[in-house]
This record gives sequence, C-alpha cells and structure tokens, in this order.
Amino acid sequence: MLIGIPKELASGENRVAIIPTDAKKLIRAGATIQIEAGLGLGSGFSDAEYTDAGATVIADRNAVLANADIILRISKPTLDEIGQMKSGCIHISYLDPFNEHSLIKAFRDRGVSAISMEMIPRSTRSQKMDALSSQASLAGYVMVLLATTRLPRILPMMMTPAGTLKPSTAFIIGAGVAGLQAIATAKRLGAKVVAFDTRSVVAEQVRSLGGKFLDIDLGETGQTKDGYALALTEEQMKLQLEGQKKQIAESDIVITTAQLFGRKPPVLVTSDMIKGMKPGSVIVDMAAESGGNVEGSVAGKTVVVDGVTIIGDGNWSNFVSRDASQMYSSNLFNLVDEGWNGDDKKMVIDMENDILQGCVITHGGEIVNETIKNLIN
Amino acid sequence: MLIGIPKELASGENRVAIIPTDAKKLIRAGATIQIEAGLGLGSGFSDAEYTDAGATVIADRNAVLANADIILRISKPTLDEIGQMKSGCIHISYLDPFNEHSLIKAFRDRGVSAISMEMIPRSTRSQKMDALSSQASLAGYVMVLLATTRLPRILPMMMTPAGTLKPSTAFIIGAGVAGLQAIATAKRLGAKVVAFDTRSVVAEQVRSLGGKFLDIDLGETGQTKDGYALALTEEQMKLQLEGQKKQIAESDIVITTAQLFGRKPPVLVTSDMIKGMKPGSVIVDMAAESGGNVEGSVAGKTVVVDGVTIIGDGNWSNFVSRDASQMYSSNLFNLVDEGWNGDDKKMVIDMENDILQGCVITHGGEIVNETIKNLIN
Amino acid sequence: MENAVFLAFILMLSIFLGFELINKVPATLHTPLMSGSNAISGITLVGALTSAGAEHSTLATILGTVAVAMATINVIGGYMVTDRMLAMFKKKGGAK
Amino acid sequence: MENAVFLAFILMLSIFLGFELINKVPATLHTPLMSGSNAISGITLVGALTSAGAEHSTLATILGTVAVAMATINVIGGYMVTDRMLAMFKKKGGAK
Amino acid sequence: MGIELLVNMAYVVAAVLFIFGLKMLGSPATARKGNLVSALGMFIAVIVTLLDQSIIDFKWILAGVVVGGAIGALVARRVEMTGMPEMVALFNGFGGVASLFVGWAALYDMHDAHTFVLITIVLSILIGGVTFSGSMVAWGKLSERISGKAIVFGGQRVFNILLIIAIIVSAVMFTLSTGPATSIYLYLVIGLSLLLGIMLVIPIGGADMPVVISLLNSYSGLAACAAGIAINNIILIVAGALVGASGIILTQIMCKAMNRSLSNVLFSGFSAVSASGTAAKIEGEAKAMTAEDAYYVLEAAASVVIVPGYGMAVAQAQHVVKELQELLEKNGAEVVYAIHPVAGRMPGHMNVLLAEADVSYDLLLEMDAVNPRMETFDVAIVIGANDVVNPAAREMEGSPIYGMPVINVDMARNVFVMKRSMASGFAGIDNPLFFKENTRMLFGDAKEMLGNIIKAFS
Amino acid sequence: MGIELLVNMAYVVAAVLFIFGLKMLGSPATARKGNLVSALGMFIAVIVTLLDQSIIDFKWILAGVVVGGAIGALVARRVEMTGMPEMVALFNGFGGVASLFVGWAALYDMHDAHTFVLITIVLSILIGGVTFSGSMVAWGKLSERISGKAIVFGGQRVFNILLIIAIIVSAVMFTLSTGPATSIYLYLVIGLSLLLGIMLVIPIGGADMPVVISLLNSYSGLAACAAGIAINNIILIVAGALVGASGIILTQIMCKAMNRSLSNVLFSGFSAVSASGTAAKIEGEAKAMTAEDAYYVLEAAASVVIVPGYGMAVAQAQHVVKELQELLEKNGAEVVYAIHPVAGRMPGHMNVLLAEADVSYDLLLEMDAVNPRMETFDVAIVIGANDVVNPAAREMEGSPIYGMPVINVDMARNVFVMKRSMASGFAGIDNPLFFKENTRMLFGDAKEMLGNIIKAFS
Ligand SMILES: NC(=O)c1ccc[n+]([C@@H]2O[C@H](COP(=O)([O-])OP(=O)(O)OC[C@H]3O[C@@H](n4cnc5c(N)ncnc54)[C@H](OP(=O)(O)O)[C@@H]3O)[C@@H](O)[C@H]2O)c1
Ligand SMILES: NC(=O)c1ccc[n+]([C@@H]2O[C@H](COP(=O)([O-])OP(=O)(O)OC[C@H]3O[C@@H](n4cnc5c(N)ncnc54)[C@H](OP(=O)(O)O)[C@@H]3O)[C@@H](O)[C@H]2O)c1
Ligand SMILES: NC(=O)c1ccc[n+]([C@@H]2O[C@H](COP(=O)([O-])OP(=O)(O)OC[C@H]3O[C@@H](n4cnc5c(N)ncnc54)[C@H](O)[C@@H]3O)[C@@H](O)[C@H]2O)c1
Ligand SMILES: NC(=O)c1ccc[n+]([C@@H]2O[C@H](COP(=O)([O-])OP(=O)(O)OC[C@H]3O[C@@H](n4cnc5c(N)ncnc54)[C@H](O)[C@@H]3O)[C@@H](O)[C@H]2O)c1
Repeated sequence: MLIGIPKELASGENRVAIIPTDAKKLIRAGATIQIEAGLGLGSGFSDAEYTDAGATVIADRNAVLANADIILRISKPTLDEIGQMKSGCIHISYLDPFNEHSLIKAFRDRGVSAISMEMIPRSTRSQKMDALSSQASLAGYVMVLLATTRLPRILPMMMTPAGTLKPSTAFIIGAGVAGLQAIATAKRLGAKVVAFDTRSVVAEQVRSLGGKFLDIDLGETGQTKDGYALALTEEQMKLQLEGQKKQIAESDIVITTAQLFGRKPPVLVTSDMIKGMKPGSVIVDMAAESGGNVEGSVAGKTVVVDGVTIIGDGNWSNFVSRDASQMYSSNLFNLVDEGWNGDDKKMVIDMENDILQGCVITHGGEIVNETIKNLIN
Repeated sequence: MLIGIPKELASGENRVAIIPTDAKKLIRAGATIQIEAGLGLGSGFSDAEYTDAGATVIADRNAVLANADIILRISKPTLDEIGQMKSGCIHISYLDPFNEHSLIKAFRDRGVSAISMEMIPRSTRSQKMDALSSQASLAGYVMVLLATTRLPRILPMMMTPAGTLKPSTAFIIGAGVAGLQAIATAKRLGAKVVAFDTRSVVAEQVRSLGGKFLDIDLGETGQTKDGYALALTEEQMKLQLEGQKKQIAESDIVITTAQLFGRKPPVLVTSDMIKGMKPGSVIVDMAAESGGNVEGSVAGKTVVVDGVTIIGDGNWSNFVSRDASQMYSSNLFNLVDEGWNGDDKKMVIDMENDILQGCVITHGGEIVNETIKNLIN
Repeated sequence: MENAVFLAFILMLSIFLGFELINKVPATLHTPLMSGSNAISGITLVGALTSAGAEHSTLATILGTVAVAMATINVIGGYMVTDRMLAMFKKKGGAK
Repeated sequence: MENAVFLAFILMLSIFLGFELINKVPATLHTPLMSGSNAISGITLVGALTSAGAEHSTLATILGTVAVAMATINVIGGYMVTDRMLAMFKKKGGAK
Repeated sequence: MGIELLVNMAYVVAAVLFIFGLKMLGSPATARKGNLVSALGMFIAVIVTLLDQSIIDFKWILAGVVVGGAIGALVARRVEMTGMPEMVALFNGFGGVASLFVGWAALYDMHDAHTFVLITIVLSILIGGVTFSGSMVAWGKLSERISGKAIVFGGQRVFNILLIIAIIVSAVMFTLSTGPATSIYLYLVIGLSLLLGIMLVIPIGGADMPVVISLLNSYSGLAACAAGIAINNIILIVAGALVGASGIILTQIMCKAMNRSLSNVLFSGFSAVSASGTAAKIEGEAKAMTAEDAYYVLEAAASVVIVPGYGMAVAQAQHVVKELQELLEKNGAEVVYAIHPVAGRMPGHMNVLLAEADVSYDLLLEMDAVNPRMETFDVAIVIGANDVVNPAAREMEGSPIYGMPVINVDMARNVFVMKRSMASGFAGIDNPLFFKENTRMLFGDAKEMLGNIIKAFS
Repeated sequence: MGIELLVNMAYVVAAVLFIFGLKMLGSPATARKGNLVSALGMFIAVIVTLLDQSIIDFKWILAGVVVGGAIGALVARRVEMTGMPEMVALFNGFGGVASLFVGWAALYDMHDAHTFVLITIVLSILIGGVTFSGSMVAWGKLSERISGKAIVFGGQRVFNILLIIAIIVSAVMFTLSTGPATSIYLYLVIGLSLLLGIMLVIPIGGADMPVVISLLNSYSGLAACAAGIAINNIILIVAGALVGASGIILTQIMCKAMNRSLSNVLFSGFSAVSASGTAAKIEGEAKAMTAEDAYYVLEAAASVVIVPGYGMAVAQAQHVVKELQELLEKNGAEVVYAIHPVAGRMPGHMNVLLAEADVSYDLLLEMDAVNPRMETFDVAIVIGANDVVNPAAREMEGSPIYGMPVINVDMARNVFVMKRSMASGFAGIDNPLFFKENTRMLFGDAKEMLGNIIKAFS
C-alpha cells in the first residue's frame, strides 16, 4: 500500500505526522511511502532522513495526495484536497467531526475512509493510538513553561542572603491528561500547586503528584465510561466559580484545561476574578481556541488584561514540535499497525475491531460512526 | 537623611531599586524617602504602596536627584545626572568601574561618594549585600526557562504509550552562582545535567545538585581569594575547548555563564561547535552583553545560527523583575544599614569597615579604591 | 539439699534459657533450626544406651535396643540432613 | 548424684541465662538496669540472715548482723532508687 | 564415683555445646557451624555414657547403633531437597518412640516404685507416643501418602475430649497400681497416646505441617526430658528442656511468619467443618508474606526488577523505592526499573516521581527491553501496580485489557506484589498474578511496606 | 525437711521473678514493672529464709534490717536525681561488703574444713572486698570527694602485678592452712583485696565511672554467688550468677555505646602517663555519639529543629532527612527546618534539595523566625552545616564571620551535629559549637548516619 504524507498547511505548525523512524517501520512492514518535500523541516527532520528510511520524496503535493492509499497527517484536509484523493483511500488526521459536517460529507461522497484521531476510544488498550492524550500531555508541560517565562517571579521558594522569596502558587483547573502534566511540571519547578476538577476521582491523582486538591462540594458529578467529565448543572457551575474565587486571587499562575471534547468549554475564570488577581499574574487558557475557559482570552494570542497576562496561544504541543511529532507519529503508526494485515501488506478496516469502530467516521461511501451520523442527518 | 530613588532609564528595565517593604524599613530607621512617580510600576508596585510605606512621591526627577543625601538605583547615572547631585551625597548603583572612567572622575570631581554594587567583597558576611550574586542566581533560573521554551523538545524523560521521550541534556559551562542555579533548575525539570568549570572545587557543588561534572584535565587552575576564577593560559583554553566539544554536540541546551567580572569573557563555544549541534538545540550566552562566551551571539537578541537558537538577551534577572527587585532592594537596604548610624540617623562611610573599603569608589573628592585609582591614573 | 530442688532449678533455668536462645530467626532458617534442634532431642539416645546396655531384663534390653536404633536414626539423620540444608543455604549466600 | 554436678549445671545455666537476658538495652536504661540488677545482687542478704540468726559464734553473729545491715541498705536503697529513676523516665515518656 | 563425676562433667560440656549450637543455628552466618557444635556435644554425651559402669553389655548397643546409624545416614543422604520437612517429621517420630521405649524400659530398672519416678515414666511414654504418631501423620501428609487436606468428621471434638480423659485416667491408674495391672494400664497409655497423636494432627491441613512438626519437635524434647528424670540422667533433662522450650518459641515464630496464631493453626481444621469454606477457596491461594521474609529473599537476590504503578504514586513511595534500590545495589544486586507505558494516571507519571527521587535515567527500562529477559530476574517487586502486570492481558481472551502488552513479572523467579488489598486497579478486573505459585503479596501501604523491608537491611 | 523443701521451692519462684525482672528491666515499656517483679522475688526469698530452722535468734537480724532499711530508704529518697550513679556505686559497695562478711561468717559455720568450701569462702571474701573498695572509690570520684581525674603514678603496673601475686599466695595459704594461721591469711586476703579494689579504680577517669560501676555490680553478683556456694544456699548461687553474667553484658553494651572497648576503659589511664596528652585536650571535649543513642533522645523529643547545610547536599541526604522528619512527626514531635540564608553553596541551595524531597514549604523557617524560640527545642539536628551554626560569629570578635547572624543551635537543649570529621567548613574556621556541653557529634556521612537513626525507629 502506498502511504502519502503531505506537508501541514496551518501557519506556524511545525509538527509532522510521521517521523523517519516510524516511516522506516512502516516500510519494513511492507508499505511504500511518499512524502512531500520539506515535510519534516519544522521539527528538524531533513528530507535526507526520510530517504534514508526508504521513503520517496516528491515535490508535487498534489501527486502525494492523488497517489496515496493511506494519507497520514495532523490537520484536517480542505474540501479541495478531498477531491484529489483516490476513492477507497484511507485518510487519518484530526477531523473535528462534531463541527466539520461538510468535510465528513465530502469524505463520504468521495468514498474515502476517514479516521478521526479525536475519536480513538479511551480504553487502556487504545492508549498507544490516543493522540489527544499524547498531545495534551505535552500541552500541560508547555503551558506551565510559557506561564513561567511571563511571570515576573520565580516559582520555587528561595531563602537567600537577600531575603526569602516565597514560592509561587499555581492553580490548575481541570486535572485531566494536560492538567496532571501541568501539575507535575509546576511542582517540579517548585511551585505550590493546587488543582480542581469536577470529577472527584482525580483528587487522589492530584495528590499522587504532590499537588493539593481544592475541595469544593458540588454534589453529584460524574464521568462517562471514557473518563470524560459530564457537564455541570447551572447550580453546580455557580458553586464552582464561587469556590474557586479565593484560590484564583491567591494564585500567581492559573491554568485552565477544561477543553471538554465535543462541547463548548465552560467559562471558569471571569473578568471579575481576573481583577482580583495580583498584578503580573499569568493565566493560561488551554481552551482559548475552541471558545475559552477564561473571559477575555484571545485565541492564538497573549494579551494583558488588568495587569494580568492571559496566554491563549493554543496548539500547545507545537511548541515542543519535535517530541510532539514523535508521539503523534507513534500514535499514527500504532493505528495503522492495528489494522495492518501482514500477509497482504495492507491496512484493512475491520468494523468489528472496537478501536476502529470508534474512530472510523466514513467508510465505503457511508458515515459509519453512529454519533456523527445522527448529528449530521 | 533624605534618600532619593529615581526611575530607571534603561529601556525594558522593569526592576526597581527599592521596594515598598524596604522603603518602610529605611523610614523606620529614621530616613526620609522621595521617589520619582511611577517608580515601581514595571514590577507591579504602585505609587500608593510607597506612600503607604511613608515615602513621598515626586513627579520631578531632577528634584529627586538634587534633594537626595543618598541616591539608590540600579544602573549607573549619566554624566549629566551627576552634575545635579549634591556634593557629599552618597550614590549607590552598579557602576562598571573598570570601564566607566569618566563617570568615576565626574563623581570624584562632584564630591559624591560613589558606591559600586559590583565591588561588594565576596565574604560570607557581605553576602546579604551582594547584588551580583542575588541577580546572577535569578539569571541562572531564567536562562534555563528561556532555553526550555525555545527548545522543540521537553526536558524530562517520559515513557508513554506513544513511545519513550528521551531526556534532554543541558550542559552548563561555568558553575558559579548563576551556573549552579541553572544546574538546579534544569535538574528540577528533569534534564540530564552536565557542567564544567575551570575551578575544580566546584565539582563537588555540581554533584551536590545532582549534576554531572565534566572532567577535563587542565592542569593547574585556581581562584582568587574572592572565589573568582583565574584566567586560563592559552594552552589550557585549547584543552578546555577540545574537551567540551563532544559534550556540546550531544547537548540540547548549552548555557555559558563565564562572565568573568572585570575581564573580557572567554569564547567557550565556537561556530564550529555550533555546527556540530543537533538542529533545534539552544544556546544561552549569559555574557553576550559584555562580549559573549559564544561565537555568533548577539547582545540583547535571540538569533538562529545553523539551526541552533542562540539566546543573548542579557539583563536576565529583569525577566523575573518582581523577585529581582525584592532581592536587589534587600541588598541595598543591607548596605545602607551597614553604614547607618542609629543615633544620628544617617549613613556614615567608615573606611575602616572592610565591606565599604571594597565598594566605595570615590569619597571626599578622592578616588579611594586602590584598584580603580591605579587603573584610572 | 534434695535432688528435687536441684532438678526444679535446672528445669526452670533450662526452659528459660531455651526461650531466650531463640530470638529472631530468619524464615529461611526455620526448617534447618527445627531439624537441628530435632537432632538434639535425639539425646534420648543416651538414655537408650543405658537401657540397652544395663541388662536389667530381656524386655528392657529389647526396648533399649530398639530405642537405640530409633534414636540413632534421629541423631545421625537429623544432623546430616540439617547439614545438607545449611550447606545449600551457604552456597546460595556465597554465590552472590 | 553429686551436689557438685548439680551445682555445675545450675551455675552454667544461670550464667548463660544471664548473658542471654540482656540483649539490646537503650542507653537511657543503662543506669536503671545497672541499679536494678545491683539490687538483685543484694540477695546476699539471704546469706547474711542465716549467718546472723544461726548463733554459731559471736564473731559470726556480729559479722552476720553487719552484713544484714549492709545488704539491707543495698536491697532497700537499690530497689527504691531504681524505682525513682524509672518513674522519672515514665513521666517524661508519657508527657509527649 | 570418679567416673560418674567425669561423665557428668562431660555432660556439662555437652550441654554448653548444645546451647551454643542452638544459639548459632539462629543466625544465617553461623548456622552450619552451630549444627556441628551441637553434633559435637552429642558425640561427647554418647561417648562418655558408654563409660558408665552400669553398662555391661555392648553387643545390643552396637547392633542398635549400627542399624540406626546406617538407616539414618542413608536416608539423610538420599532424600531430595524438597523432601526435607517430611524427613524431619520422620526423624522426630523416631526420637519420640525412642523416648517412649526408654521410659518403658526404665520401669524394669526401678529400685523402688517411687510415685514421682512413675509419673515421669508415664509422661515420657505419653509424650513420646503422641510425638511418634503425630509425626508419622505429618510425614504422611507431607509426602502425600495421606491426603494433605484437613481431615475432619463430626463429633471429633467430643471424641478428642473423651480420649484425653481416658488417657488421664489410665495414667493415674498406672501410677497407682502395682503388679500385672500395671502392664494393662501401661499398654492402654501407650495405645491411647498413639491415638491422640493421630487425632491431633489429622485435622490440620498440609500447608500448616511445618508448624506442627516444629511443635512435635518441642514435644520430643519434653519426652526426652521426662525420660531423663525417670532414669535420673541430667543431660537428658537439660537438653530435653532446652529443645522443648526453644521448640515452642520457634513454633511461635513460624506462626507469626504466616500471620497466624498457634491455636488458629491447631484448631482451624475443626471450624472448617461448620464453615462451608468455598468462598474462601478462591482467595485461598494468594500467599501473603511479611516484610522481614521479603528481606531474606531480597538479601540473597542477584538481580531485581522494580515495577512501579499508580499505587507508588498514591503512597508517595518514590523516595523509599530509591532507598531500597541503593541498598540492593550495595548488597551486590543489579537493580532496574521496568516502566510500563500506561503505568500511573498520566503519561510519564512514573518518570516524574522517579526523577523526583533522583533515580538515574539509565535504570529505567521500557517494557520491551525487560520482558525478554524477565526469567533472569531473581525477584520482581511490583509496587502498587496492577493492570500493567496483569497476565490476563496475555492469557484471558475477552478480558478488557486482552491484547495489551504487559510487563511479564510472573516469569521472574519470585514476584513480590505490594498493595493494600486484593482490590483491582483502574481497569477493574481481577489479577491472576496474585494467585501464581511464585507470587507473594505484601499487603499494606507501599511506603510503609518498603520502609519495613529497608529496616530489615540493618 | 518439709520446710526446707518449701523454702527451696520458694527460692525457685524467687529466681523466676528475678529472671523476669531482669528481662523486663531491659525495655523501656516494662522496666518499672520489672523492678517491682524483681523486688517481689527478693521479698519472697527473704521471708522464706526466715522460716529456715537454722535461724534461732531474730534480734540481731531485726537490728540489722531496721538499721539498714532505714538508711537505705532515707538515702534513696533524699538523693538528687543527678546523684543517682554515685548512689548506685555506694549501694553496690555495701552489697560487696555484705558478701565479704557472709563468706567470713561461713568460716565459723563449717562442719568440716572442706577445701572446696574454703575456696568458695576465699572467693566471696576476695570479690566482695574488691567490690567494696572499688565501689567506694567510684562513689568518691562521682561525688567529687576524690579527684575525678585518672590518678596514675609511675610503677603502678608493677605494683598491681605484685599485689595480685600477693593475693593469690595468701588465698592459697589460707585454704591450705589450719589453726591461727588461718586468721592471718584471712586478714591478709581481706586487706589486699580492699587495696586491689582501690588500685583498679583510681586510674580510671570520672567520665568512665558508670562502666566501672556496672562492672563492679557484676562482681558483687559473683561475690554473692561464691558466698552462696560457701553456705550452700542455692538462691544466692542462681541470683548471683545471673547478676554476674548480665552485668558483664551490660558493661559491654555500655562500652559500645561510648565507642570504647572494656579494656580501653579499664586500662587507658595507664597509658595517659606516657602520652603528654595536651594536644588531645582541645579536641577532647567534643563528645561523639552513636546513631542508636541519638534515637533514644529523638524518640523522647517533643520538638526538633533540623538545620541543613552544604554537607546535606554533598551527601544527597535530603530524602532521608524527609523520612526522619516523618518518623518524628508520627512519634508526636513537632519538626521544623531552620534555613540559613547562606547555607550551601548557592542562594536557595537547601530549598532546591528539600523541595526535591517534597518537604512542605510551611516547615521551612527563616533564621530570624527560629532563633528567638531556639530554647524551646528539645533537639537541634545539624546536618552537614558548619559555618551557619558557628557561635564564633556571635562570640569571637576577629573571626572572619564575626557579626554574621547564625542559627543559634547551641541554645537548644540538645544539639546533634552530623558531619564526617572535625574539619572546618567553607570559611575555614574552627567551630566552638562542637565542644559545647549540650553538643553531640554524629561522625559519618550524613545520609548513612540518618539512615542508621531511621533504622532505630523500628
Ligand atoms: N498512564 C496513563 O496515562 C493512564 C491514564 C489514565 C488511566 N490509566 C490506566 O491506569 C492503569 C495503570 O496501571 P497501574 O498498574 O499503574 O495502576 P492500577 O492498575 O490502577 O493499580 C494500582 C494499584 O495500586 C494499589 N495502591 C493504591 N494505593 C496504594 C498504596 N498507598 N500503597 C500500595 N498500593 C496502592 C491499588 O491496590 P490496593 O487498593 O489493593 O492497594 C491498585 O490496585 C491502567 O489501567 C491504565 O490504562 C493510565
Ligand atoms: N549559600 C551561598 O550562596 C554560598 C555561596 C558560596 C559560599 N557560601 C558559604 O558556604 C558556607 C555555608 O555554610 P554551611 O554550614 O552550609 O556549610 P559549611 O560551613 O561549608 O559546612 C559544611 C559541612 O558539611 C560537612 N560535610 C560535607 N560533606 C558531608 C557529608 N557527606 N556528610 C556529612 N557532612 C558533610 C563538612 O564537614 P566534614 O568534612 O567534617 O564532613 C562541612 O564542615 C558559608 O560559609 C557561606 O558563606 C555560601
Ligand atoms: N483509559 C485510558 O486509557 C485513558 C486515556 C486517556 C484519558 N483517560 C482519562 O480521561 C480523562 C479525561 O481526559 P482529558 O484530559 O482528555 O479530558 P478533557 O480534556 O475533556 O478535560 C480536562 C479535564 O477538565 C475537567 N473538567 C471538565 N469540566 C470542568 C469544570 N467545570 N471545572 C473543572 N474541571 C473540569 C475534566 O474532568 C477533565 O479532567 C482523564 O481522567 C484521563 O485519565 C483515560
Ligand atoms: N563567599 C561568598 O559569600 C561568596 C559570595 C558570592 C560568590 N561566591 C563565590 O564566588 C564564585 C564565583 O562567583 P560568580 O558566579 O559570580 O563568578 P563569575 O561570574 O566570575 O564566573 C562564573 C563561573 O564561570 C567560571 N569560569 C571562568 N572561566 C571559565 C572557563 N574558561 N570555562 C568554564 N568556566 C569558567 C568561574 O569559575 C565561575 O564559576 C562562586 O564559587 C561563588 O560561590 C562566594
């Protein structure tokens, strides 16, 4: 099977879908690989490395798209690009299937099997393909570091001849994959770390990283079988905001990670709370690009509001593009490998496979994912 | 005595010489304080906080300079400003006395007692006034964080479902005050840390922070009684460069801290070595502003050379201006306190005091510091 | 003084001493120690010897002879087995 | 059996038992333990009683009486002092 | 009299050697030498006894010694290492029967039918008999000649009580009677004591046999002691009492190592009749272990792999883990960590914690690097991990984690699992690892448990 | 005969109580009860002795008991707590002299001059005498009635050898002689043994007296034992032997706690004559301590301040420090850290390390917060710090660090200093702290030393 990997188009995107090591593995498994020239430069992988791995470098992007039996990439394609693909080809990338209805329809109509990386189920066995997790984990690290370089203070405590510098406090709202890594990173740097999450099961996990869990009694909350948080009632939302207020005022860094995949993120930090913060404090809004947890955050930008810096850059893992590429590439490889038939040397989409069941959106000219199908029709 | 604190003029300087807490302490000791309006804004201290502490806020900068019996600040003054000062007034700031000869002469001629913060002796007892140390320590922290946000990798090792991310390696050249803090910070973040210094006594200190000391046999090296490194012979310099080469090629982050107060810093990383580094690697040149340890570093700028990012921003502690101000202010307070006469409520320059002996450059219309006197005459 | 007094003291002291001798024994030594002290309990051989050799009566002699044989098995076997166990133990300890 | 045999066994067993009884004693107990076992060594009082009361000869009686007095000081004083020491110890331990 | 004094003084020496021998047997470094010391004591005691003038005829002695010695030596040399405990049971039984015979023979050596002597005779017969038959049952159970299961039947308790009463009655009658009646009561005591030994041991399960043997060993010491009093031989008294007392202590130590009380061991069989005992069965195979016993294994291990999981994070045990690692290394062992990619609750969870504890990166191995050489590890220590070491992922199709690669700790020679209970982990599934032959559970908070093991490295 | 048996069986009970008493005295939890148990044993022994038919006249006994009891009770009640050790010495001396007298009196109670009995008599006199005079010297030294210094003179060794020969000769002559010569040799033995006791103890320094007293205590047990053989009293024999043996062990334990050998304690005085001993003087005052002893103090402490320095960093002891903190807290103590601003080799050095070990920030106090309440801490543990706790900064004008504020650990009740040697720190100056009355040095690598203390918390 011919695997094609086009360059990413989004501006500033430095990550790459497949790194040379994984390209080599795929080739060893029997695949042929064509990449667009200059594919890995953003993460420091030269074309030569891909050639060494056995891939062919092609300057013509359209050719890459048109030839491929499998297309591997990070961002969703344009409608245009879908038109260039072979019917029956497999396209794997982020798709944002809850919102990109026209894209899904285009896939269906073109007969392309579209796999959405967001829809990989969150079972223990599928973790190795779970790009949301792998990238969120890096995001947690990046967000803390970005906050740190913006903060006019240091995180750790220091007792020095020139007086004692008190430790900074970091407050992490949402202790999912990104939140936990943020807790770990801030803790490493010596900050006092406090965290909150609506799922009370994570309190133990926060403590297992040396963080303090902020106790706010919201009454009954819960999580889906995939571990996602359920939405709060309006009453609960109010309780939460009230309960966080004091902690936010006392914190030097606030990081919100309640992205809530598939839903609009809740507002967790209001303008009012921002006014209550110390000048120079920093807020990182992980969800800025999809609507934001923080009032006044601007997607893709860092702004200063009332003396408080609000970082809403987004695409966090792109800051550590090389490692992010390695992880994403590994996720893709594992996914292809899951469907790989070693005898025929091709990827087969077996709708009995519980992992593929979850993430294949269109297949054989149909929308096969129930949730998306219901949403679109 | 009237203490005057003018605003800092250097562009981008956010630090402040005296923070409200220390202003209050000085006033309690019997001083009167006048500050220039807007003094502390860069570090988040409002004029109101100074007023609360008992200081007077004056909009006219010239008045602040002309009234003061003691002037406290960070950067050296302009020649102009010296002309506005009272004769017999005490001026405390960084002075760069080895290079700023005309400044020193102006102080002498004006009859101002100029104290150079760089010249505070490095005895155990004077550590609380040692601003070079307090600021260098913060610089060590800042340099690592700046490097980290530029590096397309994360520092710690991570074994995840999406593969294992190897830990990054940080190589710190010069394990003085800044270097040690850089070691500690990189170590905290989970990097493999290797360090080198020409003073072999620090090997144990490096290890005490969990770092590895790179063994290069330079033969006899040494240090002054103040703990400063002696200059290397040409032969030794060659040995060092040779010995570091491999380590630099293997490192993701290289931080050079060999500022060598009073001398031109040695070149420790050559263009050649930079070419040998992995794409995306980061070098921080602490000494960039005073000549640089790294070939190709640009003072005050971050540049990319051969795929390697070279950070030469300088004024490192200014990145964490609030904590830096607190420490510098504490240093100044301790220095004034050292010469303070509680009965007369004034600062007396006692040339018997071994600390003042070291740092007072001009006094009573004379250049009193022997080294500087010899240099200028 | 009467024999009984001495006996009482001796019994009392022996029992206390027996209690005190065994303090903290690693689990690996439980079986060897059991086996070793079992061999000591073969001391009854000494009694058997007197019974077998004293020629009091045929029955006593027969009983004594059987007792000697039995006790000897206990003594010889016990010490040898213990030694084998401990030899193995030593080897394992020495190997590392 | 002869007394000497019994004596030998009893001595041997007592001495071994004495060795085994004292194992790991915390430093704070060194003095009380010394004092307490010193009180036990006042057992010589029992011997003194027989000497003083048996009326063998005047000298023996005098010696015995002095011995009784001395040994009683040892016994009474010894136990009381030990108890005082240990009481203090307990109180300190209980306070925390 | 000269000779008798000599003999007795030699007995003192023998007793001293026994005491030293027992003491030395209690510590690994000196145990083997201790056994030799005690054997030397035995040798001296036997030799000087032969000097005793009351021994007139050596031929029977010779016969007994040769036959017994040959059998003992042969059996001791032949037995498999695994058969050791049953061999001890067998030897112990022979010792018991010897005491029984010595006591019996003493009957015919009595100059005056002193009640005191008669009591000691009946005691030596009684205890010797119980020791003998009890040891034989224990031997049968261990060598699987008798079912290793606890054999129980209704009314057993009542029967035993009646048996004991009968024994007491016959013993009393024996000491009071004279003439031919003596023999009848004698045979009754012998028969009933044999029966009692059987009754006491059959309701105890095979797994508890070591404790029973240790107890019976203590009894055989007491039997020798009683026989000694009967025939007025002081070395029998002293050595017997020593063994009797030290045996009791050893028995108690062994019970403690199994986390049981002695009475629980001896009488739990009875209660098994009433409790149906099926629910207990499933868990029954997970074997718990104390920190101290774990220490003895670790102390002898040459290579150890540590597998941390979420429980290490919860217990915040990373610092203690590092300490154990250092101790093991100082002890000459190779130590590595095997990090499963999904261990913990976030990617890199274990890395964060182990870096905090300053564990060198070089020691952290990926699952794939460790699994192929898992057989070479003496011990795998699983610290608060569960799903990531669950062999069900390999073995049990249909398990929710089937197909996920796990760290195959069950292939290591020994597996120690530290967790607080038998509870399941994140995936909520049972873990067959806990029931494997080579797995031992160290129940408790990981940090405390590790602390206890570290303490044992004195 | 009935009564004699009763008395002797009561003696068995008394012996059992002594054994339990001794055992219980060895552990803090049971010590006080143990003393009562042993007192009960003594009470029984004394009471049943009075039943003995050989006692005809009670008046002298009564006189002796009343006088002795009154004195003993009075003194025991009056003595200051600090005077305890000397009191024990005094009592012990009385016990020794009592044995001497009992042995002596036995001479007049002998039915036949059996050599064996004579030997035991001379032994009881000899040992009793040495115990008495030795104890008196020890008492004098402790109560400062005699100079506490080791008293030595030229030829002392030769003199002592001659003395011992003389004693042996007179003792042998005594056992062999009859008639009036007996008395002469007897007096000789008594006199010489008293002299020997003095000679043995005077060359030992006051600080070593507790060990000497413990040894003399063991002797007084042996004296009682010898007297017991002489007068054929079994409880004297058993109790005496018990005390004799346990006393030796206790003596050895005490030597070990002082890091000395017994022979070093007993004979070091002699060598002092040759060595001029001035250079040693300066260092002589720094008192070393073992980890185990440190544990006993810490175990009883209610508030502890930990002062880390560069040595903690070098030893990488931060994790162990945290563990000790947790153990102390579990034990009910308050623990804080006092961080000196220049501790270590870079600003915040201690913070970095303690954060790595996850020590809560709330426990880190600045120097200025700790110094005012330093007196309230039971123990200050200085871990590899030196300059920052150097009182010379306060006290010694002209010292290079004069005027620098330091952490005033010397004001705490006890100070433990952990470092490898007496070497100086960064500033290169000596530290008078090490020589203070309330300071104990724990020499060794900080990590290992802390590990040892932690082990003691079992
Ligand atoms: N790594 C990730 O990114 C990630 C994210 C989400 C979920 N997961 C899932 O989490 C699981 C990770 O496996 P795992 O083996 O690390 O953990 P696990 O399967 O959840 O097992 C952890 C075990 O630790 C024990 N434990 C808890 N506290 C303890 C304490 N204080 N002391 C001793 N033991 C303690 C628990 O048993 P007791 O209660 O009996 O003590 C529990 O069985 C996988 O199923 C994985 O899929 C991983
Ligand atoms: N904080 C700063 O920024 C800075 C910078 C430069 C210099 N200084 C100077 O450094 C000094 C700091 O004072 P300090 O009390 O922390 O340190 P210090 O005075 O240098 O004393 C450290 C002590 O630790 C002991 N030590 C070393 N390794 C050890 C080990 N493995 N285990 C146990 N003990 C060990 C050493 O004694 P042994 O050899 O006997 O073990 C040494 O005396 C001050 O004089 C300060 O002025 C500080
Ligand atoms: N089983 C697996 O293998 C696996 C794989 C990946 C993730 N997971 C689990 O899924 C869970 C969620 O993962 P995620 O990080 O991608 O989730 P997410 O991005 O949807 O949400 C981030 C966090 O925000 C929290 N949150 C939601 N609303 C909030 C509010 N109002 N206030 C505060 N916090 C709020 C959520 O509970 C979640 O913890 C995690 O617990 C993770 O462990 C499991
Ligand atoms: N006694 C005190 O209280 C006190 C106070 C402050 C600093 N000090 C000591 O002074 C020393 C130097 O302080 P600094 O950091 O300000 O010095 P610095 O800024 O002059 O130099 C930084 C480091 O670079 C090193 N260096 C010089 N040439 C080098 C080369 N060619 N290659 C590699 N490294 C080279 C120096 O040895 C020094 O460690 C430190 O050891 C510090 O502990 C002592």
